[in-house]
Amino acid sequence: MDKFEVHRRDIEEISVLNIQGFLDAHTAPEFEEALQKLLREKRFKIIVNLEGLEYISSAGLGVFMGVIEDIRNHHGDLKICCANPKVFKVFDLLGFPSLYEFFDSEKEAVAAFANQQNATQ
Amino acid sequence: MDKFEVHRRDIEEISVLNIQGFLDAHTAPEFEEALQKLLREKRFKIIVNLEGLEYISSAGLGVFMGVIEDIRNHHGDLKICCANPKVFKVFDLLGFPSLYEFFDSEKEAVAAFANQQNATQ
Amino acid sequence: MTKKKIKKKKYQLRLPCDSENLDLIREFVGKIAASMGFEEEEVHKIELAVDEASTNVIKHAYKGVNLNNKSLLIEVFTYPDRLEINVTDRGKGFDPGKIKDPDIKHYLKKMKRGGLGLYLIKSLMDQVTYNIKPGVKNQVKMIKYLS
Amino acid sequence: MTKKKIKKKKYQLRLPCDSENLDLIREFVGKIAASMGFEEEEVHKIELAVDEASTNVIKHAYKGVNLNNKSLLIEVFTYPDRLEINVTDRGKGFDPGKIKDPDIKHYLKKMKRGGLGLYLIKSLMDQVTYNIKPGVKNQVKMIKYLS
Ligand SMILES: Nc1ncnc2c1ncn2[C@@H]1O[C@H](COP(=O)(O)OP(=O)(O)O)[C@@H](O)[C@H]1O
Ligand SMILES: Nc1ncnc2c1ncn2[C@@H]1O[C@H](COP(=O)(O)OP(=O)(O)O)[C@@H](O)[C@H]1O
Repeated sequence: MDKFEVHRRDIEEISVLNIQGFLDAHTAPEFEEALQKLLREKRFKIIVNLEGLEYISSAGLGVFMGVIEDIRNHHGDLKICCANPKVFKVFDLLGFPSLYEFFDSEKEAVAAFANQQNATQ
Repeated sequence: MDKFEVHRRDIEEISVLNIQGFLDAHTAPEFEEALQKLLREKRFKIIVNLEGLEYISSAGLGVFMGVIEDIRNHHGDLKICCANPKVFKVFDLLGFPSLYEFFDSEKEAVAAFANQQNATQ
Repeated sequence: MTKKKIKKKKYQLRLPCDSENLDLIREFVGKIAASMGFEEEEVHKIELAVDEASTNVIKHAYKGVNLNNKSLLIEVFTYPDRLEINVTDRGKGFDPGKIKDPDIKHYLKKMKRGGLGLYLIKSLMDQVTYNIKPGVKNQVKMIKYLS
Repeated sequence: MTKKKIKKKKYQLRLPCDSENLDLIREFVGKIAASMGFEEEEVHKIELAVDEASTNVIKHAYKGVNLNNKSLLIEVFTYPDRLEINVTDRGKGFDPGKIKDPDIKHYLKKMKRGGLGLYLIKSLMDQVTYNIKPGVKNQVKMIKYLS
């Protein structure tokens, strides 16, 4: 019954997943599948844009946890942007900001990937 | 828990009640009270503007029925305008259009009062 | 050949008998109906029918009845082809056969309100049956088919 | 002096054990909480806590359990000063004392997901108690006070 949507956009090496609506145990598999597809395509620079996300439960957080190791093992990263305060609060309660980079805007998240690139070159 | 609002505007002799939200057995007393206040003030030319009305149940229809005789006995009328199709359907199912005048716009309802005025002068 | 199990789901909502809960009842039934694939217009009819049946329980069922737990029970059963809704009270009951369809012109003359609820329910739903056992279990059963 | 009756109201929702119903559960609890006067932020916490408890029932309670009626019961009691919510299943139960709070860094290393639900419930609500009788009645009771 939940309304949930994932939209993907590629910006050169980076893939942005816009997730919208309600991310709970019912809709988490759809988000998981979108991430797994990126991994299968060997795209390891991922931004998850939460601008349209109204709700997240631990089932949604579990999806982030499930892929991050694989992504970092491939020298990629998953960065998160545009969380509204309600949604950010849930990430925060569980200590996510110590493991993931959060940004207020997508632009900043893209820039962070560029800076990392420069630093390693 | 329902959201329901009544706003009154007077246009010379005519009083317009804008009703908004959900009109059911819980909120009907608020609408009833707004109408009774007009009757106490001897204002018998009434337009009920349903533009913002999202829902009506028979408890709401009962309010219209409860005041119409009194209004007409005082040579007034209650006219209804701007019902959305869903709301109009409920009035229609119960045969209201044979007893009340319905208009698509408030302007037309105001004009109908003016025409009646002219006809009786 | 395996016997195919009929996909029936049951939802149940029990609430205090208070008009402030009509909103909750409509949302509950409306969401289930929408998730079954009913169109918006049909969902509205179903919500309205259940509102009317619930309003009757709130207004009439326990009038003058001395009971501690005046509650209202809504049961929803979903099937592949239809939705069944029971609205149940344990109040004084009534004789649905004695309730006549409203005559709107007549109503106007008498300045009487109401009598519209049961008529609306009949108009909005595909099938309506009553099962009345005063003080024990009074039930309105409504069915709507997916078209 | 007359003895003042405590204003307690009871709401009950019984549903099939399916994640598609989480939405319905959140709305149900959220509407009741909002009508009691909880602020939007508190309503969100209550909805999330009930979602987590319900998700656990859906994911774990009936795993490997052979039962015809795998249902999920949500009971809400409102008092002038607080909201009490019970989430109940009749599944296999668990030992809440054995479930440790999650260590997020540890989780990352093990690529393990989950274990977050019970911790979130504890963080979001004012009081949480478990009452476990495997196969009979497993209940998480959560309380939130109006501030
Ligand atoms: N659940 C119920 N318990 C007792 N009486 C009922 C119930 N439902 C309906 N009735 C009776 O049926 C009558 C007609 O109901 P209805 O058509 O909804 O109109 P109204 O409620 O406006 O009178 C009511 O006036 C009441 O006497
Ligand atoms: N209603 C329940 N029935 C059976 N087991 C449960 C129930 N609720 C929680 N559990 C157990 O508690 C564990 C921790 O739950 P939780 O913190 O929500 O994390 P997760 O569900 O992600 O494992 C679950 O893995 C499960 O073994």
